[in-house]
Amino acid sequence: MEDLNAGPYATRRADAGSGVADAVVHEVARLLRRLAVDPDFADVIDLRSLPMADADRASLRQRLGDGEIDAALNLAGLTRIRDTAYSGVWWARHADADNRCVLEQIIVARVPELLMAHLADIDAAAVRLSLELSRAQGKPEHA
Amino acid sequence: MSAVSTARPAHPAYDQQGEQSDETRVDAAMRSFVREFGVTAALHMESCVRCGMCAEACHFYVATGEAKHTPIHKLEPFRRAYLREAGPFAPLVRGLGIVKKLRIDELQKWQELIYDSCTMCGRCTMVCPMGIDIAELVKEARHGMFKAGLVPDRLALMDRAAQKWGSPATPGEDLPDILAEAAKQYGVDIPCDLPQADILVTAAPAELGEHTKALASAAKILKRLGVKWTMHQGGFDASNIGFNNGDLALQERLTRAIIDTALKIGAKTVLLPECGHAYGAARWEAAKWYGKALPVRIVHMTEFLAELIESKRIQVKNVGETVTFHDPCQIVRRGGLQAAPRTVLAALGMDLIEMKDHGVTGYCCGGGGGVVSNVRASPLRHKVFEIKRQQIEATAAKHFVTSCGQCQITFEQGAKFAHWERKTESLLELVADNLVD
Amino acid sequence: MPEAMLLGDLLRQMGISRRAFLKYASYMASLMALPPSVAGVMADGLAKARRQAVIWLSLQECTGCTESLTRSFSPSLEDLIFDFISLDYHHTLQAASGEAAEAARRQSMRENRGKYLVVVDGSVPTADGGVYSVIAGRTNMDMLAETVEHAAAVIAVGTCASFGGLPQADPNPTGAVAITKLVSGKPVINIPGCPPMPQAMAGTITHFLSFGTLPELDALQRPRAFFGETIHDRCYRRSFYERGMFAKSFDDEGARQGWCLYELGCKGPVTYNACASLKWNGGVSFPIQSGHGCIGCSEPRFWDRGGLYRPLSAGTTDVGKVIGIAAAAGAALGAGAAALARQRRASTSAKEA
Amino acid sequence: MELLDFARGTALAIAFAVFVAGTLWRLAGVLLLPRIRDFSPAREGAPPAMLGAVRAVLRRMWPRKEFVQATMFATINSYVFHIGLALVVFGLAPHILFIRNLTGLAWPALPSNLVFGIGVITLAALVGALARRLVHPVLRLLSHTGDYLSWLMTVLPVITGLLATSHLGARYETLLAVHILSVAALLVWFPFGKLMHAVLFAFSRGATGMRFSHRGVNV
Repeated sequence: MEDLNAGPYATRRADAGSGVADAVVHEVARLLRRLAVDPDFADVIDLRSLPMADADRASLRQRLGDGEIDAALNLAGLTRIRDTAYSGVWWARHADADNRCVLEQIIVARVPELLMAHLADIDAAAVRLSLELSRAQGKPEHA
Repeated sequence: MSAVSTARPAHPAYDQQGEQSDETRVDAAMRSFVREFGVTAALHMESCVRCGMCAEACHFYVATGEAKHTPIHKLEPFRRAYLREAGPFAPLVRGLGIVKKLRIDELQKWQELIYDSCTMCGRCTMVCPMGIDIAELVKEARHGMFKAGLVPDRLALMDRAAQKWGSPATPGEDLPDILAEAAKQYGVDIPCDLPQADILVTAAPAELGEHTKALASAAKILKRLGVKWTMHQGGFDASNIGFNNGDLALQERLTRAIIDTALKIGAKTVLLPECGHAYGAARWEAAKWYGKALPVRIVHMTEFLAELIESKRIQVKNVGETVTFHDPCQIVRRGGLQAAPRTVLAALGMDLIEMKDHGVTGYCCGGGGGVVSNVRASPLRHKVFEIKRQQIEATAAKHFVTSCGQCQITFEQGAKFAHWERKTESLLELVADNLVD
Repeated sequence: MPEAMLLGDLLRQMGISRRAFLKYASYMASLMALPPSVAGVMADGLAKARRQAVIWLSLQECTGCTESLTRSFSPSLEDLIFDFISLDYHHTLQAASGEAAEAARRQSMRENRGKYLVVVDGSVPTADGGVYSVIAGRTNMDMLAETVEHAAAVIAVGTCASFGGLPQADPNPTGAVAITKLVSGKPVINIPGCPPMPQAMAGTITHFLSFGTLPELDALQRPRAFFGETIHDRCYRRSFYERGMFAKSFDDEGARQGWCLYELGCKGPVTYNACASLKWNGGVSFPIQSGHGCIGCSEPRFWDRGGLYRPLSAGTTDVGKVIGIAAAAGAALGAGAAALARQRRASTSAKEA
Repeated sequence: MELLDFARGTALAIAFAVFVAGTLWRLAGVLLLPRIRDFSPAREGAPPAMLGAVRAVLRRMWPRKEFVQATMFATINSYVFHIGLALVVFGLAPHILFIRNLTGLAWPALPSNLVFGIGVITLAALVGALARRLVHPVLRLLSHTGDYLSWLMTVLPVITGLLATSHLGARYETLLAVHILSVAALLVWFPFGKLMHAVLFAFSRGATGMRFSHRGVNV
């Protein structure tokens, strides 16, 4: 399990956290309350653009904790999506083919969009499956 | 107040001499002001940063509070003349008209600032952060004013008299009679016109008038020394009115009269009387006319008395009482003789109480540089006199002594105007009256 | 030819799901400091777009820009861009060469008339009729003019294409000029940098594909998302600059402590690029972080600005020579003025005598 | 960026040329005027002329005690901005680099934030000086355009310098260019206005020092 805390843009200065972690947790709490009243609500916090020192990220990670799901997505490089101890709050780490983290997000939603199969993919899959069935039973294909 | 000599619209008082046209007057003023412009004068004209500190030192500004009395302001038209005539950018400044040409009404307006409200005492020179010798520049400005015929009438009158008689008030021919009478009055021999002598003694105009006692005092001391001395019709008035008026030709003639006479009679020393501008004109500028060091020593009465006392060639009684001393500007601030009078007073056993401002930064009496002679300036002079009067009063000293005839006249006139019971004593007479037999 | 397939369908056949589009779009949105919610829209836009024909003209260039974008040594997320575009012409990358390559270019221009993108790297030599850089017997100037005529937009990649770069450095023997000097009436986007940041190139093309519009540009026609701030503004050594703690040499105590490199000629304060925030080689580092001052490579004429190691506050001309001549002239004028004053003085005395 | 290149390059070169040529023109134009010799004998025990001059230059750095009270504001305020300007120009690291590039000389810098503070104080003193020049009757009478232009040419580099350091008001390259151009303007104006006192003060005080040490007066 590679270290989730090695953020993509870890700054060299390891001085104490700059208090950004608290701010983010407050934001997450606010979004979670929104989700609680509106199931279709979804929002994402991009950690890359925040002035996060390593210590901030570690404390944020530790405060949100881990949940039951740990999903690994192979999409032009590994993407790990874990839910946190607070259901509805997910932690996503996108890496490229060399497993260098290019993006880290906190997603507040019932389920991150990335995990949901895309409708277009589903249609194509349905077509493919029916083709496979027809081939398996030797019948000619029909559109 | 002297009447304005020629009909002019209601203008601040200024006098004008001669029939030159306005243009020639301006041109004469500008060129002669700049004619003997040396490096020092140019450096000073270039260095003013208009900080205004010189006003704080000038008794005319301190007494009146009027900004026009700011010392460097007295040179404003002449600063422009310098920039147009002798400055490093003169061709540019003239060509592009950056600096406006001098105008006659400016010169006329400035006459009052250059003559009535400046004694050339040099106190401003002592405060200028750029070290500009403003007093010297005012004197050079007077050269220009004189050439332009813009001198206060009273001074112009005295100038003409001096040109004729060699002294503003006394024709040379009368000298023997005056000396004889003084000799009789004070019972001391005052030689005159000896063909040969070691010391040529000169006098100030007032000493040839009412203050003949000074001549007698000098005679008493010189008799005690047993030196061979004389006064001489060829050169007897050392106060040099040309020096004050800015009349360079007269200054040269009066100076040469004294030096040539001294050389003629083989004198090794020229003894200057108790007079301020005599020291300036003779001690520091006599050699200028000859272009080389003079073979004769020029000494002021004050330093002469100090030398005699220090060398024990004369002894003085112990007077003992308290005294305060007024440092004449040309003798102390611009002459360097601060110690001499104090040596004399110490020898007289007098308890010197210095005024608040004394020595090289002492306030001027307010009458030097022709101001006391320039009757038109009296009201201003009386106002300025108040500063000096209060400082003298503050010492509450019994005696008040100085070593310059002009200052003495200014103090006497000032005291009369201010109804102030204060006698001004001359250092020379004090010594003469207290010689140990 | 059947109507070209939509990117979404086309790439799915190659095993790239719409999820990959979403991941790519989220990454690009974050790079371009767009709000995270834009990622969804961007992904759909990409999916619905057709494969974008791109003609890459390499003129008077060193191939550094291509190197930077393709980054052959380690594939990265940006490489997905190559799946979204059909690179119809690129000297270094395409298999064909000679006439076949030129034929492919002209064919793509015909088929995608008015819709293809022209990406140019390298400056265009104009001296002596542009003879200093010729492809297939035709000068760069001709080829550029012909290629951009029906293009949807032109992207000048690298400082050479954007501002003339190294070839234009004094004395500029080939008369090299930037693309904007030759192309008019056509939207041109400059992505300077020597080389430019791969994220900037990928981000700009993605923005064009997904939104069909050009990203917001600054006065030098550079995308503000990547060239809106100076290196200095985002530099992690800024606190040392404020306190005046500067490294005096490349390995003195200050340098080892990671102090500011201002004294060693860093041009960070006057250089607009995203090196300090996006960093290079996949976020590993950027010039200042590895101890060398920024040389201002994304600014016009950065070669001719008086030396890379000359501090920003130092003058750039050799003032010594100038001062020498000026001193002589001044002294002479002074002497002349003094002589003139003496002469005027003498004439006054003569008149009076 | 063109402005910054122009400022760092041509503008500074022209400014230095005019500064050096103008300063030497004015200095030579004055020093080569006839030197009026004083043939009178010096006061006994008077120091040699040059010593008298140097003493006067140093002694006149501070007013005599009789005048300190009367010139308190002018003296203190002037020294605040003179010393302030000196500390800023010779204490700030980028300035030192500018000088090193010009002359090869360099020395340790003061902390940049400290210099910024000094710069603000200098600016305040300069504004104070202008306020006094506009209000005080003597200064109003004496001052002419040259004085106000000299003030402006001195204060602009301070203002633009403070703005550039704090990256306020425009893009940095514009701020830096404007700052350098304001310094160029100062250099061009220097020889033609009263800023020349920075050079002439020594000669002016020296001349008076010589004249009076000859007479035995500690001027």
